Amino acid sequence: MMNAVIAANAVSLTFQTADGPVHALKDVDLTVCQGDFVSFIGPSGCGKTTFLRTIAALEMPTAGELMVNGMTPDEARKARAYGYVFQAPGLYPWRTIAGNISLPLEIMGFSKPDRAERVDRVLELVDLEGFGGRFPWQLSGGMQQRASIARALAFDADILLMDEPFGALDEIVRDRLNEALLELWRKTGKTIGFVTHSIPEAVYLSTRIVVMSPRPGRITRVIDSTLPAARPLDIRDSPEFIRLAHEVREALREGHGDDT
Amino acid sequence: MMNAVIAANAVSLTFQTADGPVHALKDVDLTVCQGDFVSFIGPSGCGKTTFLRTIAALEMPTAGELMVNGMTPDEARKARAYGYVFQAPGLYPWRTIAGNISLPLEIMGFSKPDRAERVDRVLELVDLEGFGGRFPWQLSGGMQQRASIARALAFDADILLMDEPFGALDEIVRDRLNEALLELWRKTGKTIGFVTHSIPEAVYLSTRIVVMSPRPGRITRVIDSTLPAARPLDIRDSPEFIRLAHEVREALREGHGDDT
Amino acid sequence: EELTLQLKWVTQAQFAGYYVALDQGFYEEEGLEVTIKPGGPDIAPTQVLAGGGADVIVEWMPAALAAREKGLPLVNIAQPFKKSGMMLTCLKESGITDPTKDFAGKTLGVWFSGNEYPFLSWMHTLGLSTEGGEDGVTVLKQGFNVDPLLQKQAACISTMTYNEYGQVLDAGIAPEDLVTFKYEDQGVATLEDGLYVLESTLEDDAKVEALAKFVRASMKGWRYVEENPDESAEIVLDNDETGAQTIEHQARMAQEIAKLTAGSDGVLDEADYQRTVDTLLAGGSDPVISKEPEGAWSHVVTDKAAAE
Amino acid sequence: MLIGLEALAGWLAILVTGLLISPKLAPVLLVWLCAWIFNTWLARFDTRLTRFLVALIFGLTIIALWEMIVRIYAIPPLILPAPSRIAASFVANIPLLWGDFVQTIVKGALTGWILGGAAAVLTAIAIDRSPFLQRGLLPIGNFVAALPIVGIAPILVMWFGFDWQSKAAVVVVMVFFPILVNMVAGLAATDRMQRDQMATWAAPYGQSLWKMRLPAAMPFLFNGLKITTTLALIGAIVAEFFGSPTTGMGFRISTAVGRLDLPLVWAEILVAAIAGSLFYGIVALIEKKVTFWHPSQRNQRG
Amino acid sequence: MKNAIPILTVLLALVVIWYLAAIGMNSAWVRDQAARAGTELTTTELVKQTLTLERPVLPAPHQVAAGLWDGVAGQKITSKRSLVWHGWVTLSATLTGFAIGSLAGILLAVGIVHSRTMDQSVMPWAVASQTVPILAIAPMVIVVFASAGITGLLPKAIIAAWLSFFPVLVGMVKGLRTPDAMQLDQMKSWSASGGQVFWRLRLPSSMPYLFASLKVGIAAALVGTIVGELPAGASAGLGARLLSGSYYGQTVQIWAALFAAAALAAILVIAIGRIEGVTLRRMGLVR
Ligand SMILES: Nc1ncnc2c1ncn2[C@@H]1O[C@H](COP(=O)(O)OP(=O)(O)OP(=O)(O)O)[C@@H](O)[C@H]1O
Ligand SMILES: Nc1ncnc2c1ncn2[C@@H]1O[C@H](COP(=O)(O)OP(=O)(O)OP(=O)(O)O)[C@@H](O)[C@H]1O
Ligand SMILES: Cc1ncc(C[n+]2csc(CCO)c2C)c(N)n1
Ligand SMILES: [Mg+2]
Ligand SMILES: [Mg+2]
Repeated sequence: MMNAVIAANAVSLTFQTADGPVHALKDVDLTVCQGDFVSFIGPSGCGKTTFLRTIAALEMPTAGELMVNGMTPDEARKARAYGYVFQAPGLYPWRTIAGNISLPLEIMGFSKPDRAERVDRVLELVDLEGFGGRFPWQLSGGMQQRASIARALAFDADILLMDEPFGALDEIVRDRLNEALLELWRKTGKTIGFVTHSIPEAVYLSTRIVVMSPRPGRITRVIDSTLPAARPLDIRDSPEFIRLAHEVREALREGHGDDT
Repeated sequence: MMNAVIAANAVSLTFQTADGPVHALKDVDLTVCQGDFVSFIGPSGCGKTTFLRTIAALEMPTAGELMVNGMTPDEARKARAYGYVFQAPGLYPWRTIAGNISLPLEIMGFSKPDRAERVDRVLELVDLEGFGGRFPWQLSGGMQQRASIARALAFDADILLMDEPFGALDEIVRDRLNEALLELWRKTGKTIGFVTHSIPEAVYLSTRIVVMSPRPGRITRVIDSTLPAARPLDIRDSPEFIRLAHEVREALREGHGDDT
Repeated sequence: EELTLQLKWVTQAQFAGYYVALDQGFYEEEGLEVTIKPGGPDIAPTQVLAGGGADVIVEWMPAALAAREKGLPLVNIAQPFKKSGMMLTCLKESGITDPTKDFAGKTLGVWFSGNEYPFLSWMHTLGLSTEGGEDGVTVLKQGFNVDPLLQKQAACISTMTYNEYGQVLDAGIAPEDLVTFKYEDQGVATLEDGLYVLESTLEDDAKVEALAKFVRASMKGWRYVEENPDESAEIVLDNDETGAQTIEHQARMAQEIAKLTAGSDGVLDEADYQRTVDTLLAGGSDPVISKEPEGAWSHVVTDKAAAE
Repeated sequence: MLIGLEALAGWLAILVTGLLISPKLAPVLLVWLCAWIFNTWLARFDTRLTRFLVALIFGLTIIALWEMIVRIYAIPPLILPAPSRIAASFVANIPLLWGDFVQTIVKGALTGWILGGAAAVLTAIAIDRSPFLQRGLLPIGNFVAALPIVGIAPILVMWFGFDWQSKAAVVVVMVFFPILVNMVAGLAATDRMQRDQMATWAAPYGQSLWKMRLPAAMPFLFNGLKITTTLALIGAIVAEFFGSPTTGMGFRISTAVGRLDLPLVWAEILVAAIAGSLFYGIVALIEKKVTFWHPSQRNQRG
Repeated sequence: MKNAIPILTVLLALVVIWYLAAIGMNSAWVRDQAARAGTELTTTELVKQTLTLERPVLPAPHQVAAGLWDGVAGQKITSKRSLVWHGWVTLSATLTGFAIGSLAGILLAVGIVHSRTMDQSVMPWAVASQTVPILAIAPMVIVVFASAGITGLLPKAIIAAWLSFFPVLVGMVKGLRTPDAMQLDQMKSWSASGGQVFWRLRLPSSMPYLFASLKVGIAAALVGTIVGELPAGASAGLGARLLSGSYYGQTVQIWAALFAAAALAAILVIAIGRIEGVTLRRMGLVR
């Protein structure tokens, strides 16, 4: 096995709620290697977000062992190993786009010229040159989402965790951002964890697709992609793609119980 | 031509805003016949919602002529010709699910036993038996959306207008509801106007697919479906389906300008 | 030497003697630096004195004796006001002519905050309950002004000869349309504006010395007021920070006040004191004071003032 | 843990400076410190019971400190009576206090509050359909609401007589505009989709008012009602300063000050505080029942 | 500006109602006076007299306007009869009290948001504190402070502060708690320190709430100051002016002082609104 960036060993997480315990994760085993692009897919409430948050040390597993870069997640967080993109853009309305992107940099103590340089670089990366001085609400939803991705990229964390970053976008814009994300991943060799509801998106982007199932939240299948590294958009009409998509759909349907 | 339920003739709608006029619709011509299932697809801001709202008399066209069942849209509205499903569930939080569904029935003056009977029927239709006594916020997003659809179905309007009703649902649930909707449409012969962002969804459901394009909002293509009336879910892996989807995607990409 | 005087009410000619003494430099001549603090509704001078906010206060004797019974050792050191200016003013149309018969069943306006004691004594001597009803009187807590009479919310209201009575006249009601009952004439008069200090103050000879100077200068002020009422009114007006007083009203007040201070050299007359105590002791079920007070007055200050 | 140490250092600093200012404060500070540490420990559990206990202990501590300070520094009761004396006066004067409570709070404040609230709600509904009236009335309403009641009170006493009616009138004036403003905002609080839904069902005005706008306005209305509970009490009490019969809390406070009966004054204040808290609490309870569906109520569990 | 016409219309209606009310309420007195004098009055005479009384039950709008004009423009600003002078006295105490109150409110809110113990202990009692009829015991407060040697502007300011701290506290607690879980998680994923979270997230997001409650707070502070001025009868300030007007039954003077106070409140609230506008625009929170 290559160097494991994320190693989950029988990880469980139970929330204590007023209506009794909720088993958000149960005995999850997963190893993610350097440079992997891992998609998490599964019905609502199967623990995708919870698992991503556990990796980022935003939740503590109640059982099992989880190591990131050979450290505990919390140490990795303090070592600033993560860039995290939340489902909604979550930009601060009182800061310009550039100000938003530079916020984590300020917090991490980057110097002023370094910040400016990085802000410019990531703005270009997400195709937002010239919009640095705007406020978030002056941008469309898609542009905001891109700014949010830029923010997570700015401090060059090795691990990028993205929770349904493109959920709210229309198909065409989504296609573009998918292409751009693949391009970025290829260029930087980051390790990416990506939550999505869309089967084509998962198949198109990933090197591995993790299919999850709810009650209790667990991994039911891990499908390794057989697609080549170079993926033009119309690869999605290829028989190989359709086969993979079909496989994922079947895996999903199996895990899909009598839920809502 | 069969009896036209909706007839739009050079309909235009311009919003006057602080930044100048916005041409949300420009010279839209469309005829929808009794029993048609028409999907509207197009990038964000191309006027899909606006067109649906205009049909439902929630907006007034600034030019052109629009007839519904041979009446003006407003007369049709007063004659309670529409069931309208908004993009978000929009349930009233102070009423139970059953109370929400029966609200339009109360307003339209249905008798109490009739209301109860109808509520039960539509709850079953959308797979929500036993949830009538819950409050909206006690249900998941998907269940709320189904309740909202049930509400629009309860009073048996001839025309059903649905604005991205399944946008917020995960793929599996969406598949189920797509099947159920097709089933309902086949059984009742309603005329349905359906806005979506998803190409597969549009192709799977519709008898006609209307592709729109923004600035100004207009119809760029109308594609008639060549799929048979009976559509099992795996029709989506058939070559005919893929061809249609491809055609729609190409049409979309043509109309997609330099937008964000 | 510094002294703070707390007045019983707002800046007006009722306190002209002190303002004149300040303005004409009478205090300064005695080597005193006097600060005059105006009072107001719901400022209880006794409480200010207890809290150490003043050295001397102007207070009415019933309130002072009541406070003494409550455990605040007040002592009267001088009595510039010889006569009482309190009266009850009624509209003639209310049909009241004889207090012993006509009050029953009527509504009467009374000041509270320690000014109600003479009224309560009077009603007790008349044998009238103050709880309302057929053969009692309904008491209304009179606010700041004479409106209850003008609006006919009360048959009679409390007035001072020098102040509120004038306001009633100013409002356009002729004296012929009014009936007045002076407490003085009803035999229930109690001593009004006197100067009071804490007992402990009198144990300090230096303080007594200063107070003597203060009383002497103040009485000089009062003499001046009696002789020059109009000029005194001007002085009062200059000291009024609200700017609400009018010269006409203050001039009349100064004249009326002069009638009350006339004949007083500042020395408390024991007979007057005894009459006040007797009236208060007769206060019925809820007596103002329950027993004969002791040591409630002292002549040391006035004696010393006269000695030099 | 680090934060705990920091806080401890802070408290020690307060302790030391306190002792430097006046060594007599030692027991006071000690009691305070003990209570605080106990409360900090208790607050961790965060259940309904401990929340209540924490608040209770805090209140009791304040009262204990008050008693201690009054005794240590021998503060004269004419300035600040000790809680024990206030309690004694409270117990001794219960019939009197009850009479005052009925006069001022039940007759004055409550009547006025109900009348003012009802008038405000009806006005809000009346002007809801007229943006013209709203635009004209609300700014003026804000101006009128800024009129200090102390100025209005003597006028209303002059108009409505010295009994409780004038107190109720003062309360009506005080509570009217805050409730009106909230209610107007509440009636506008439905979102566009909810209104559009009503339109697609061709609902007449009455139906959409009754079934949509009024329920949606409830959280706002209750916001206004809650704010105005304390306003109503203050208004009724203060108005008594400008003329009243010989009962009532404002009357009693001012006469008791004149008679130097400070424990009675504080007993009245205690009644006002208890009545005010109860009043607020009851309205909040009704709010909880009526607007159970609102997120602000739903999130308050546990 | 589109509000101007509706406001003027409503204003006009109010003035008309006011005139009618003035005629109605003052007529009893005029009739009484006529009866006492034994004269008959025609309707026009009656109306004319009701609107020109020296001590009306309800002064007519033009009388109040004249009183206001005389108080504001008819006197030297330093004169004790000038409403500007009295307004200034009230204003200075209001601002002092407001500063104390809002500072206390903000600091308490910061403590409450950061310490669970403070949240559970202080918050319920903050509500109870507002039910103490401070207005009713204002005279005592003044006396108690005087006994501690504090006189003049400060006791009034403290009453003002007592009334203004509560809205600021409530608004600020709400504001500091607006950042949602996601925004806090974001900060955590960047491993930001407590101070950084406060200065860069909580404080900026609380600004709209802060300003809304500052507006309520300053109006409350003004009421507090005016009440604090009442018992100190003969001193300066709009409250004293109100009181003395009331004491001498000068209704016109009361109403003039009343309107001056309301205008002062309006000006203060508008001033805060301006500061709010500038600040929020700088922060990009206004579109
Ligand atoms: N803080 C929490 N307290 C209690 N239960 C929680 C909490 N967070 C999540 N859960 C529960 O844990 C389960 C997993 O939630 P999670 O958000 O990880 O699902 P998900 O797969 O991301 O779903 P979705 O696709 O809807 O985002 C759900 O049942 C959820 O209700
Ligand atoms: N009330 C309005 N006032 C001004 N402009 C409006 C209004 N409603 C819609 N628009 C504008 O009209 C255009 C069409 O809007 P519409 O909501 O119909 O788009 P849509 O196709 O439904 O987009 P989406 O997929 O994002 O829902 C957009 O540019 C929008 O900004
Ligand atoms: C609320 C109120 N309390 C007491 C008085 C009585 N008072 C105090 S000093 C004084 C002398 C006359 O000016 C009078 C009558 C009042 N007027 N208003
Ligand atoms: Mg999720
Ligand atoms: Mg839309």
